[in-house]
Amino acid sequence: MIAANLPALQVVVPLLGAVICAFLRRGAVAWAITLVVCLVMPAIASTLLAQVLTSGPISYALGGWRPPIGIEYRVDVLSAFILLLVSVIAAIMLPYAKRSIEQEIPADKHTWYYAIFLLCLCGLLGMAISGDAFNIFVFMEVSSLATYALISMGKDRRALLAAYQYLVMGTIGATFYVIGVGFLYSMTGTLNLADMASRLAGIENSRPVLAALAFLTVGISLKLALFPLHVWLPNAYAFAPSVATAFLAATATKVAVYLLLRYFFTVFGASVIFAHLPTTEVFLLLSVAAMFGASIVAVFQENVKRMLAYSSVAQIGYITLGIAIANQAGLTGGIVHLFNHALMKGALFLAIGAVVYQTGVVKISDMAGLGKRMPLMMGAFLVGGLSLIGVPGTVGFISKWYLVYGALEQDWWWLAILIVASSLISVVYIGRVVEVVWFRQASGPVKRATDPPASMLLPTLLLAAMTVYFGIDTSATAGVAGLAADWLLAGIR
Amino acid sequence: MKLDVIFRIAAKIFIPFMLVFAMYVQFHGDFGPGGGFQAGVVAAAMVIFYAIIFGLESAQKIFPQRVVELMVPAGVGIFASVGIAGMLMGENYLNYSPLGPDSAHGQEYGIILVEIGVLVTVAGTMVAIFYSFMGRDR
Amino acid sequence: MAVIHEIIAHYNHWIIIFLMVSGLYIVVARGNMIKKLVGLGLFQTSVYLLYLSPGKILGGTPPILSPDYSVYSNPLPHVLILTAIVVGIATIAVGLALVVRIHEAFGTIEEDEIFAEDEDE
Amino acid sequence: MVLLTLLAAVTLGIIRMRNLFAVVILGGIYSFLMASVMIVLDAVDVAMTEASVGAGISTVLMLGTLYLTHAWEIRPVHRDLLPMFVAVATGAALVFGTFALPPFGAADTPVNTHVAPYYLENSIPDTLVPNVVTSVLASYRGFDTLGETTVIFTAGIAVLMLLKGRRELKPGPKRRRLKR
Amino acid sequence: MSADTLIALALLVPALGAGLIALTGWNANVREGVTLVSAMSLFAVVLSLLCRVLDGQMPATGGFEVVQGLTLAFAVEPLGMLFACIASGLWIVNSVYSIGYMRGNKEPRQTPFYVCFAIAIASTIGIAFAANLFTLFLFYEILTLSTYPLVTHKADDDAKAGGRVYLLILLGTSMVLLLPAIIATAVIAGTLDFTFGGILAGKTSDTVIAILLAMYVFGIGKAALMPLHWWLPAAMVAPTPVSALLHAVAVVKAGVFTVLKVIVYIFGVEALSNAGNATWLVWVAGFTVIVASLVALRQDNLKRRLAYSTVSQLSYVILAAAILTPISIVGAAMHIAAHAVSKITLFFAAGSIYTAAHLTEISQLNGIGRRMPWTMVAFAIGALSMIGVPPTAGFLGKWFMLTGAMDTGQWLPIVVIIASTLLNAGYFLPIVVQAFFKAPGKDVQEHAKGEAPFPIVLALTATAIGTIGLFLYPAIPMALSKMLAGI
Repeated sequence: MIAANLPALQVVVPLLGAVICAFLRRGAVAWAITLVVCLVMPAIASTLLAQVLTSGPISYALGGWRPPIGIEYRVDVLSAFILLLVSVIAAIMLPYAKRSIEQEIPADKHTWYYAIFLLCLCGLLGMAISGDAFNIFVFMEVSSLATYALISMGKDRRALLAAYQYLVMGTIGATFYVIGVGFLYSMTGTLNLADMASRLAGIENSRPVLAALAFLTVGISLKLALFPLHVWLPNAYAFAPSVATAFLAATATKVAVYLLLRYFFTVFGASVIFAHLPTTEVFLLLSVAAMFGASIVAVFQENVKRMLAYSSVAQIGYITLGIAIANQAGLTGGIVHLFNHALMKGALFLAIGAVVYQTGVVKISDMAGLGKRMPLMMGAFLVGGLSLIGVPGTVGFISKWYLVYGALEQDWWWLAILIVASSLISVVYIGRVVEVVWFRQASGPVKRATDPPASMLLPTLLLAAMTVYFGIDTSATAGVAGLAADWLLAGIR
Repeated sequence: MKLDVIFRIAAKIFIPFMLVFAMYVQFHGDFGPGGGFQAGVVAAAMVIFYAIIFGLESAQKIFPQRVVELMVPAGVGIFASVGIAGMLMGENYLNYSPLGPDSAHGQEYGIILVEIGVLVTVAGTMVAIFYSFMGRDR
Repeated sequence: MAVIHEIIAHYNHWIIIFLMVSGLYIVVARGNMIKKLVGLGLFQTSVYLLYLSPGKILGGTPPILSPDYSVYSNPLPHVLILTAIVVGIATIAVGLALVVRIHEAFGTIEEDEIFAEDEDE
Repeated sequence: MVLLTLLAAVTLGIIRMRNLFAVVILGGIYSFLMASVMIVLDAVDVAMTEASVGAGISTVLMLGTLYLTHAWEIRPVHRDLLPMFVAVATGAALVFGTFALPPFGAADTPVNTHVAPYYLENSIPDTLVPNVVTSVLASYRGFDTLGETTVIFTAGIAVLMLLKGRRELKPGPKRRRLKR
Repeated sequence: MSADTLIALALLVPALGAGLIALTGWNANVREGVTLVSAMSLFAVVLSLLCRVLDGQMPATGGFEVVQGLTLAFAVEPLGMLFACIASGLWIVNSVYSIGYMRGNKEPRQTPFYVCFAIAIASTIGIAFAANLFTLFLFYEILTLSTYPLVTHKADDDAKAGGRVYLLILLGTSMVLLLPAIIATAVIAGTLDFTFGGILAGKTSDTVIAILLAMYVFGIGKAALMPLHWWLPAAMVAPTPVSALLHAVAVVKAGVFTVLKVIVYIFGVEALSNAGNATWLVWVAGFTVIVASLVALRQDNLKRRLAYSTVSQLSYVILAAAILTPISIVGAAMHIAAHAVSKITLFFAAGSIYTAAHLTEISQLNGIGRRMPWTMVAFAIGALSMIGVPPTAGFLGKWFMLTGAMDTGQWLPIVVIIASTLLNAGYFLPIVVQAFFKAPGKDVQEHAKGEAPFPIVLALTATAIGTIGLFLYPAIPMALSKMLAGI
């Protein structure tokens, strides 16, 4: 009975967890509950992935109403992959969360904070698993509202501002999404994505559908911070509490990318997207702009969290580039980079979070001498950085390999060169930190700093280790990503 | 905030009616317009009305902050667990059919329960939000 | 002539679009945070019409079944919009709470002033 | 149609006004008009909600916020091209899309022929609930409603977290006031 | 022992050594003991592999597939064997030397130094035994990164500046040119395995081949082909043992080694010479040889002069490879070995002078030969080998290059080699002359009290002897080079 209802449980368990947390008063208990939930999630997700890999996509009719009458949960290779990604990241973050939240959030709000965290998780999972356009919107809003709250609790008062700006832009994005869905609904009369896809056949190029495509793309791109719609992201990541930053950076934008893939390839169909429309050109342009523009801005940041935030924008550029290349290798590169980037950015932000926890320092110039004081954390940071650069033996290299391979298969030499060239910029900004951290004498709060307690140490090191491991043994990541790519590209005729 | 007698009298007369109206909206929702959400809003409006006239403190005497705060998750809890109940009885999540003698009645009861859940959360949240705004010193 | 006819024919569309666009305009153009939120509200609310109008059937009645009617308007959009309204108010509430906190933290709710201030920092 | 025109007028007012109290009140009026439009469109439940929420709750909250902050908007000092561009672009896209939609009020559009009829026919047999909106809301698409309730829940927690307890942030340093 | 285990050992010994060194950092003697032991055991392993290769076997490991068509595999072929012998052999000497040098100059942070050094050696072995381009690239990058801390060892501003140039040029070229070239190769040829005769042969048009060749030779920045050579002088801020590592043992050798391997195993000598689109490479290499020598002529700082001489010597190898005849390939391989021993001798001498007398400029060295006879004799031998005078190793390489050029009647390489030989003489002999036959200048009288610490003298004597020994008994490297060239 449990097995049959796994798709529902994937979303409902965190929801119930949030409810329980909200009833509680003691932060520690709430943390324990959250931890349990977050440990159950990967189990469910991996089981689902296994089922999908063995016996094809799963369709789950909520309320027992067959789609399109009722709401359908649909688990395919790609969504299972995303589910696993999100839940694994959450599970890794949580042991870390306890101390850093104890330090950053006033004690009387811990239970609520964990509740919000679970709600955010619930929303993200809901977006990833749902097969119903409007249901996706609802859960998008759940996760967004939770995100605003998570961000707004940052110590720095500018966190409030960042949250507000994100709220405004996020809501515009969501509303655009609703408009797009509205057009599709009034043309097809259904909200179920699969049904929609079949009923769109023949009217792909009618004006409302094209308008819908435009609105959906813009709306989702706002959520995934596609250059130049990324302006909300740097402040949000820079001023949010460490855990929130790490978790969001690793998951939130990824789910949005998933939505984009979902609509592009399974609803509208790759033929519409890439044959008649300048989608490829637009996305190539924006992605390259992101890769270079954001990276260059990152070089000039003083606040290290901000720097990493801008580098996130650049990395998202790589992912969308994979969509634009739109052949097997390129798409695999984009999808696998979802996972890889989550790993490395998670490690980087957790390492910085530990620095903040131990020293309260976020300026690069103040981080002098940390290399000696916190060798393990800075080691993790270094690994993450190397992976950003794309050094072979790290996950970053794998993504880049596929992307360049895909670009060359399309005979886009210039693009191949651009991809690798852009990674040089990351050498500059990572190198900046490295020089300060290892080649300067410690001063100020750094003098007394040490590596953080195990509960924060281990998750960070685990992520760093995964960054290396999946850079060598990619059978799991790239394998699944490849399958997902095949499955998406099956739409191209 | 001090207001003159008429208001208070008016309120004393009105508020019970609002309560009744809320209940009507809640349970007549199956047959006429209305439902848990609207009812919740009306109920919340009642509390807000009361608080505006008799002041935040006296309002919180009747509807204590903590209770309101607990209502917020409680509703969702009810809703979600109704779904779980259906699941435990061997159906898909949120399938109410097994809740009643026959599928249709099951659905009906399920809907009523669910609407109550919505009512609780909505009312609780609205009041809680209002409290927090009012409680904020300028 | 045809143009005018066109405009008349689509009168409600024109209005709806005008409402949406002006809402959006307020959000983007105005620096006052409350005003922005009001604009956001307009924007969302006007989108509801986009859903509701296709569901209307001339000569239909509200979708509350009873023996004396046969033609009902489409209930599905109503449901969706109910949900949308709720989501909207939730967002507005959070936004307002943020505005209150921002006012406490910065002493103003004008983005221009805050940005000016951050430049000083 | 008249209502719609009124709506447009109100919107213009909102754009022009700089006294935020007036703006908020106009917002309330806007919601009431919107509600009546919805009644015209047979969406009675929606109308009811819009009236109670848009005109009721949100107005109250807005006023509360104004009470906690201040009520005058300074003249916007910058950015006029970008907003115009955004607005115009969006408008164009909307015009492009909307005008090719199926005609207003027709019964044979995909919207009215594909899924909806099922609800209208089976609401009673399936759930004994004559108000189809309720049955769809709570049963057929019950999960949406669960999600919606979750959204409320989230918002509630968020606001509580933001506003409960003493303010821990002091107002910022002396800042230079921009001219009103 | 099976081949797999031997190869695995060759990689693991230095890696484990690094770990042990890090653990034993608390005690200098233990730490350096560990260094020496691991160096020697590595050499032993390499030798036992050498025997097999000389028997004509080709030890190899099974591959581990990272990504479709991207495997991590090792195979020992002659050139790699030669390179491994050089690296592991010189590691011993260099460790001895480092002990004397680091202690003599009381350098700080010695433990990280030895650790990074061991890692660098490990990655060098990885490069030498790589069975395909991906594996090679992987260790190539690791080598760059692990030597970066060594270059910036002093951690002052010059060191940081030098380190930046070092990292940016090496990483930059490898990322922007080498990596795309590799991926393009994979796309075109469908494989990356080193196979004799080349994998690109006949797979694509000559223009693409030419483009790829350019991307490779310039992408392999470690080969220091002009105009991508200036990381080498920039890296001169490093302590002398590191310079030795860069110039003789690992880094630049890895560069030319890779170029050689790419030309032989990816493009294929035959294919290239038939296609005839490597002639421009002759020009570039020749240009580098001459110009670098001219620049060297004008350097007064000893180490900088040595650095530029390295730049020109490296281009000999590329030049030889670009001649594209089996015999010249032999010359290239031989020159790698010869240059290794002689250049390390020269650097040891320079470091010895710095340690003993703290002199860095050539103009200060008048008459130093009397104070430091061992050092300067060794220096003289190294210098002669650089010029290519028998009985030193340098002669062999140049000889085969010349014969190769003669056979194919390419006049340009001949001119280049002869001219540069004169230039070499022009910038090395004066040093020797002034060191021995001029009256000691005041710098020498003030600073040069006597010979450097014993380990240093020991090391540079050993390499000097090696320089001559290689000329007298060239059997083994010859054998390997001939296998490589397929004659």
